[in-house]
Amino acid sequence: MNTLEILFYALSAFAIVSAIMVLVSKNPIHSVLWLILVFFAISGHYIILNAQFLAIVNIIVYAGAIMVLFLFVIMLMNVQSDKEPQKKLLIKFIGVLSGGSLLILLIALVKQTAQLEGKQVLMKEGTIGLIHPLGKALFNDYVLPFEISSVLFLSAMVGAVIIGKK
Amino acid sequence: MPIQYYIFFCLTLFSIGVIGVLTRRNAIIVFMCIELMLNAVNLLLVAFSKMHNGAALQIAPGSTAGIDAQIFVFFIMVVAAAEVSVGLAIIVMMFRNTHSVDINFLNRLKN
Amino acid sequence: MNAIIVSTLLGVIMMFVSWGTSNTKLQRNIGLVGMLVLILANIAQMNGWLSVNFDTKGMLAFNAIGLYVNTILFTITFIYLWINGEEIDKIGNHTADYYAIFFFILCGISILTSFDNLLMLFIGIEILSIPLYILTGADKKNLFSNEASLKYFLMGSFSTGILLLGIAFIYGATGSFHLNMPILNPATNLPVEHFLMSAGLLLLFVSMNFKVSAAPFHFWTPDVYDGAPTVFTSFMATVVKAAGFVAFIKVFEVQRIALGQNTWIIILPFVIVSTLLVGNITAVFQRSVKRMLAYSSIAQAGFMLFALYGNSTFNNEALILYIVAYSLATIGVFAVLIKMKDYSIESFNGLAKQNPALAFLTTLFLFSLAGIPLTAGFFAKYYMLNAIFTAGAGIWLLVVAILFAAVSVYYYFKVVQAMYFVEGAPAIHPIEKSYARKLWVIAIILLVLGVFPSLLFNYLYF
Amino acid sequence: MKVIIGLIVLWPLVGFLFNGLGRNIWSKKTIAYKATGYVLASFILSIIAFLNMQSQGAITVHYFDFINTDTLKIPFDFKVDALSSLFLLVITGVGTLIHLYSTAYMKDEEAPHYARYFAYLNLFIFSMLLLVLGDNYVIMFIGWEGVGLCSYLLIGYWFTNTTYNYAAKKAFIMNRIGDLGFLLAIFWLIVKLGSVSYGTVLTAESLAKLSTTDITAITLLLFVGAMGKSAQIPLYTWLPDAMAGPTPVSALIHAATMVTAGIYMITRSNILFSASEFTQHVVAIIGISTALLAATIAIKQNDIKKVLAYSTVSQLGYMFLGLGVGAYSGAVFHVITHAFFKALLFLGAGSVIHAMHHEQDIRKMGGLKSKLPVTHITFLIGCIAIAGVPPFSGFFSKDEILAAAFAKSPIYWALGVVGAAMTAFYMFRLYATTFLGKFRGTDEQAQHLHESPFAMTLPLILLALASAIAGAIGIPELMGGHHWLSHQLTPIVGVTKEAALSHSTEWALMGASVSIAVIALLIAVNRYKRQADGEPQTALGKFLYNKWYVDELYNNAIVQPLNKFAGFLKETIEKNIIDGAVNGTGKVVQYSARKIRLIQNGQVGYYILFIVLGIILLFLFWFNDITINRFFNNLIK
Amino acid sequence: MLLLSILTIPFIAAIVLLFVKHNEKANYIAIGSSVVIMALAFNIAFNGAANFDADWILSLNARFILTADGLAKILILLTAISFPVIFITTSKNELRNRNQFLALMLFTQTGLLGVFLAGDALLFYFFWELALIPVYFLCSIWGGEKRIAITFKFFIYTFLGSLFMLIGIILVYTNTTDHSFLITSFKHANLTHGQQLAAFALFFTAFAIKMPIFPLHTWQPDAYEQSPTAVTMVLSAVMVKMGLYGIIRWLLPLFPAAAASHANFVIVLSLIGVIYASFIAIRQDDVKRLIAYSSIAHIGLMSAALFTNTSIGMQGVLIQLFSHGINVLGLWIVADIIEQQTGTRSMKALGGLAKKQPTLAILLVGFALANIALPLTNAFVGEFLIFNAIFQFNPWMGAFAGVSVVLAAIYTLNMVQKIAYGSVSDATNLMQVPNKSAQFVLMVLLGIVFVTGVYPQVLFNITADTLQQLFVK
Repeated sequence: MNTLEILFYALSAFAIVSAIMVLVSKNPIHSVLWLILVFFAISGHYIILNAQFLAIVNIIVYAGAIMVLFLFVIMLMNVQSDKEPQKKLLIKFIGVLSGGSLLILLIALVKQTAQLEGKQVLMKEGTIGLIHPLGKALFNDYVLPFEISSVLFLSAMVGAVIIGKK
Repeated sequence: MPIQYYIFFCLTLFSIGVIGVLTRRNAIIVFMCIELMLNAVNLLLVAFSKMHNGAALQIAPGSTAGIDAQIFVFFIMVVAAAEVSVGLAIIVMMFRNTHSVDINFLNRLKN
Repeated sequence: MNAIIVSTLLGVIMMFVSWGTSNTKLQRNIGLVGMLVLILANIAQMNGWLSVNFDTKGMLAFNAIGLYVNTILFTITFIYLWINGEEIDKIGNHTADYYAIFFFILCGISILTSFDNLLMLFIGIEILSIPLYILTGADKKNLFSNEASLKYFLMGSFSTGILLLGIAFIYGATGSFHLNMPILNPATNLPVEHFLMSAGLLLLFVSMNFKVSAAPFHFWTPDVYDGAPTVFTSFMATVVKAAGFVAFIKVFEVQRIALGQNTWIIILPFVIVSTLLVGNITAVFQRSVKRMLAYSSIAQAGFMLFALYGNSTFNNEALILYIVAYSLATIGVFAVLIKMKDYSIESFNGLAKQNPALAFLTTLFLFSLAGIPLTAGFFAKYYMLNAIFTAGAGIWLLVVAILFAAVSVYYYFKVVQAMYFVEGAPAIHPIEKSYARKLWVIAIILLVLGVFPSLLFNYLYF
Repeated sequence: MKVIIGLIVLWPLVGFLFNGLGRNIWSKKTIAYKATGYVLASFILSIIAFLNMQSQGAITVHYFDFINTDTLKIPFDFKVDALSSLFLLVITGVGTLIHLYSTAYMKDEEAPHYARYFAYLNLFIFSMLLLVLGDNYVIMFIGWEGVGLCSYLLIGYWFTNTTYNYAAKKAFIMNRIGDLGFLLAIFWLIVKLGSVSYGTVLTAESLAKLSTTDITAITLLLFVGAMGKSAQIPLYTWLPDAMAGPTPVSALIHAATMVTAGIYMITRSNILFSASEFTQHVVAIIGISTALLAATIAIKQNDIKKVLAYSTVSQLGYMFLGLGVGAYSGAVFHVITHAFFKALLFLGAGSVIHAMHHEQDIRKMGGLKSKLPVTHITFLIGCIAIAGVPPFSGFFSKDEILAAAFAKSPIYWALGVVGAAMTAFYMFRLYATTFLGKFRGTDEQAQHLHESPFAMTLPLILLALASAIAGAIGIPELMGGHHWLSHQLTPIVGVTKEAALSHSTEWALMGASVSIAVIALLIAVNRYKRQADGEPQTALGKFLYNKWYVDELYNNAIVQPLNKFAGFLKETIEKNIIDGAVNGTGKVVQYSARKIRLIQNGQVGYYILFIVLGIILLFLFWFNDITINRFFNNLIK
Repeated sequence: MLLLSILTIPFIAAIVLLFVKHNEKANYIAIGSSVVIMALAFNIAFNGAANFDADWILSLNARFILTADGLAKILILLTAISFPVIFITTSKNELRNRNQFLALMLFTQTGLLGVFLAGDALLFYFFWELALIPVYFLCSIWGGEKRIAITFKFFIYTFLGSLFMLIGIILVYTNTTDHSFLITSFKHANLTHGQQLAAFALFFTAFAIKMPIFPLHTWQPDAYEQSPTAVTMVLSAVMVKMGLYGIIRWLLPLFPAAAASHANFVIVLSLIGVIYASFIAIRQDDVKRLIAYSSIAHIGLMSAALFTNTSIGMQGVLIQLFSHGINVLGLWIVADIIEQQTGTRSMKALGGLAKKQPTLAILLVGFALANIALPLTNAFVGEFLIFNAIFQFNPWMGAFAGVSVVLAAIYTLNMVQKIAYGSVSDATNLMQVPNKSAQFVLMVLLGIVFVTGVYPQVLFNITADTLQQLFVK
């Protein structure tokens, strides 16, 4: 077992535990914090996959901007952990059960996929995750979606104006 | 690292997200779980990207095959950001009117 | 391409208009003129003019049907805005902003009718969806609107997650986001069996079903349509849904063979039948016409899903006709509904006596929805059934379809009965003459198409 | 000739239209003259046709095609031959007399109803003429149903009386049951032979084309038709009830003409009937049973018309016996003589009723001999004739039938003689109770007793004359006659086989039957000349008095169950099961609508749960692709 | 052009009527236009008319083609006679918005005429529905107490039936060699045996509901009872003929094999219906329901005869289509006059009509006799041939069907007895002299009854060519 593998398992375990903690934390703020940890773990994965650009963006956008926004909102609302009503146990059980079966289904499926047998993920190597090739691709092949995504932001902006204005 | 491991891991994260959506009542937490799902997909895409890239590199050194997935991830993040802004605006609006973010509370519209 | 560019520009212009003037009438008229420009721009591209020669790098591909659908949807939107302009003003005071949002949505629609890459599909859907969350919640003081908006948002995001997982799987299998032909086995000329690909497609199928509100992924529809401001429901249920179908078809036109034809003819009928069942049966017992229409739109979606069954010009023709018939009729019914003070069926009691013209129009629209001959709705259904039968569907499927069509007659006619056969004094907002006149336009289109449906296809072939 | 034969039929139709349409316009006198006149005209033309037939032989005239399609041709043709011309004479002759009689009998009616009465009567003559003149079974059927209709209309002539309406309806429906048999026989003929014309059907070639089963079935079905019309067991109960109509109607329709249509039909089809031994036996057995059954009932009846009605049924039974044993000309002979004396008796009864102010119960009569001399004498002649006392007409005709019956089987003969004795008994019981002894009615009736006017007595006298001497047309060779009738009918029924019996046997039979009849006659006169029957005491008496309880039997065994069945269909099957299924579908939809909408419970969590479950379901479908596929493929194919 | 004009005249008249508020004028327009149509119909029936053919829906290759053969002619004649008769006899009935009523009636007429003339399956379906929808409104607006629910049931029932037919049309259309809806192409469609059976079942369901055949008949008595009488007349005199027409025009020629193999089934079903309906009719107290069940019985006979596949049965049905229409029209008119004047349809409450209104009673009896197919009335000829055909097909079935002859006599005479005879009841006492025009019309109808009964060749001549087409190959 080399370092990469150890790192992979460690990050994965960490991510999964944190993700579960997101679910089980009573306090929303704790949830947010756990989620940020998940994001960090995922960024770690990006790094070992040598997708450094995404690792950075993930931290900045998700862990930084988005989660802060969440935190901000939660604080704004001043939602207390004890105030949050819990779902019934049965419902929770059913939720876990169906989520679990979805997982099992998908895993079973992947396991049966012959084409994936022996396929390796290139770790630590390869340059496509670096900012240079990404930038080139983005502004050559993907300039159209890039431009069009601005429409998305425009509409989100208008939306925020409409919804947010008193 | 075999691709299956990444897939399993991502699916696990995804499913945890799904379970979160199914079991929590706080709209914000639910939303966070959805973000978790998106992130799982992101990682999966990157893993696939590296898989295809690795395969391509063995044939043609310097290939950028697989880069589109990373760009896709980038776009997902972009979209997620936009979505979050709108989503949180809606949640806040809701909170302003009802002083609650409990989704079970949202059942005036039914049947 | 013209449509995407022009609609974006118009959206931006409308944003500025909202700062420049607070005269809603002016804003409205600018919006309408903008719509006309948009339609003209699209028609121009259909005829090969003014097209920006832009290399989309395989992101978009324009074809005659896509552009034609654009034209149709834009025209329907124009009619919608033309009729409902004043009603839109009444929701908050963001007229110009709404128009901007409409234009952005139309941009999304233009993408969905021409995408050639799953990335564009994703972006298109999001451009379509995010504004809709906003429109749903536009009536900020109204708890129903809030609730609908939040529900829509949460479920929409969830389905985005599913969509993305599907796309990721497909990418994992093929290494590309293009809407390529699936990999064929040269020996058998059948697609190579690839579970990841199939799973991805299935997930994509689920999320597209969600967008077009097919059962069992339809749950958002009644609540959202019911809670959203009525004018916007009218738009969501028609133009937006139609665009969803076009995208749906585009994805699965070719790709479905990767799922295996056998799987396709199991899961699609399953979805269709359950959609018809849920939509029609549940609509029967609704007291509120608005909610009934929401369920009926699910039912209609079930019928439109038939367009996916086969893979020929029949299907496209059928879908186009269905979109036009269904959208116009729905817009018409909603336009009447908006004028009612109360949405319950009882509030329609005696409308025929009080306002015969309006009652007649409503009847006509409902007839079209129910698929009664002499209205476009009939031929829409006819073409659809013809298409799936040509595509090899079993007769049982057609029989199921018509059984539910008969059920749909039941609930649509409840409104007709209330209007004509029950005494009562309907509470109704004052209606100007011009408003009714606008509705007559819809009625005439429906009637003309009800007798000469092929007028709609002449462009495609002649 | 074509025109004359056409006019025979048309005159009564003209009379019907004239009186029917002009019922509010014309005076009673006009109505009476016209109605009688048209029938008289027919009578005269009939004589011409008859004479023509005598000189030129039988003729068939074609008018138009009633039905002419590529597979079936039914021409509207009339045929005047020996058989139909005889019937023509009887129908129009007796018809004229009864019209005449009616002009007086019905004089109390208001003009419109008077007109209606004569219109019906004319229509009846019209239909009857169609029946006998038609050259094929369909035309016969037209007349057949037509007379049924007229009978219905005339029985229910006093339509405000509900009982009469029921009687009328009963008559029509019973007739219809018979008609159904007739109709089926016609279909059978069409299927097998492609034609219904006598010229085609009643030939040896056609007979050769038919199997024995065919012939038996056809003849039996025809006989069912005859049963209805000629009131044979089991379809006879309508005839006594039909006495609800005005008495002349009973005389014309329910005694002299319509009820003999069955005999006409079977005689017409004699080739077919002769070809089926089985049917012949059936006809004979039914005939003799009816004759005896009706005779026993007649013995205990107290309504003057009812007695005559059962007597008619009984006599018809005789005729069928004759038909069954192959004595076609004898049957026709009896038809003719019966037409005279039964019409006479009915008209006589009518005269009595007229005098008694519509009292029909013979127990309240008696001693009318002196008050109604003409009626009395003529009635007596009628009674003697029907009792079969020589040399009155009834003797000859009845004797011919009995002789033929003996030739077939002595049992038939013996039963026939018993019947004849009963006939003599009840007829003279009737006669004695009515005309002899003391008057038992009210004083008021006694004061008003009077002889009927000339318009009524004239027909009586003429018919009495006919009853007395009509036997002349069929005096057997045994007695030195040459049996004119039998010769007349030879082209139709073939040579009557009389050779089977020796002369001495015949004389012996004749002597036996006459003496038994006379004894019965004397007993009856003796017993009833002083008093009428009281209430029946013995079980047998009650049984007979109540007509063997046949009406009750029919009511309980057939009518009520069918009625209940209809009610069951209406209330249970229709309402609950068939309509219930339709409405049930609607209810199921509504019920499921109420339930299914509850799934939409308004909670996002559930909605998403359903999405997840939906995904799982779709994946499972996909996994089971192969298995499910097989199922669906089977479903589609 | 004659054919096109017979379709357009009622349509235009209907549209004009929508704008004529004045009752009298509306009556005049309706009667006038329907008389013109009648004149045209007579012309078509006796002189024939050229086909009309034009493009309609290019992308489907559907044509607007109108043809009039014997079958069409006789039904057009019936339709064209019925409407003026109905308009005249009901012209005095009280109706609100009379002009709308008349307009809808004329729309119905357009639909009916179209159904009988259409030579293209899609066009046929189109008119089929066009005839139904106005009736829905007519019944629901102007009908009796329970009109809404009953009419709705009727509408959905028949609508569902016609949807089945639509599937059938699609099925056959897809398998035509030239992708056309023309009846000739339909006849030459390449259907497998299974497809033929399916198409047969689909078409048959539609027609069976429309006729209606047992056990799909339950909409009918209710609908007849609740509809305004003018509409009931249309329904029972003309509209039920659509189903029979469909069988003759479409079902039998298109799917001969399936029809032959299912003949037993259909005939048995029809005959059960005949006897069943007759029995129920015996127990009816409501005049309208009685006539309705009687109509079910008569239609059942016709449908049974059609499936015997005999020329004689077909001929019988062809003229019975017309005769039954006339007879039932007469019965309804009398029933309507009685209901309008006495306010009741219950036979228990009636009685003594013959004393109070002898003329009307005579007319009633006349039509009643036609209803029981007495010889020399028009129905006799038709039913004679029909029974003959059934008998030919199977003697036992013929005998079973024959029972209806007796049952018909029972219920019809029951009706006559209860309405016309007996002493004058309180309800009947309200009767006044019916209006002259109605009486005149009834007499004309009765005249038709007897003229065509004595000399049916008039009708045979009209239908001769259809028979030729169907049976001379």
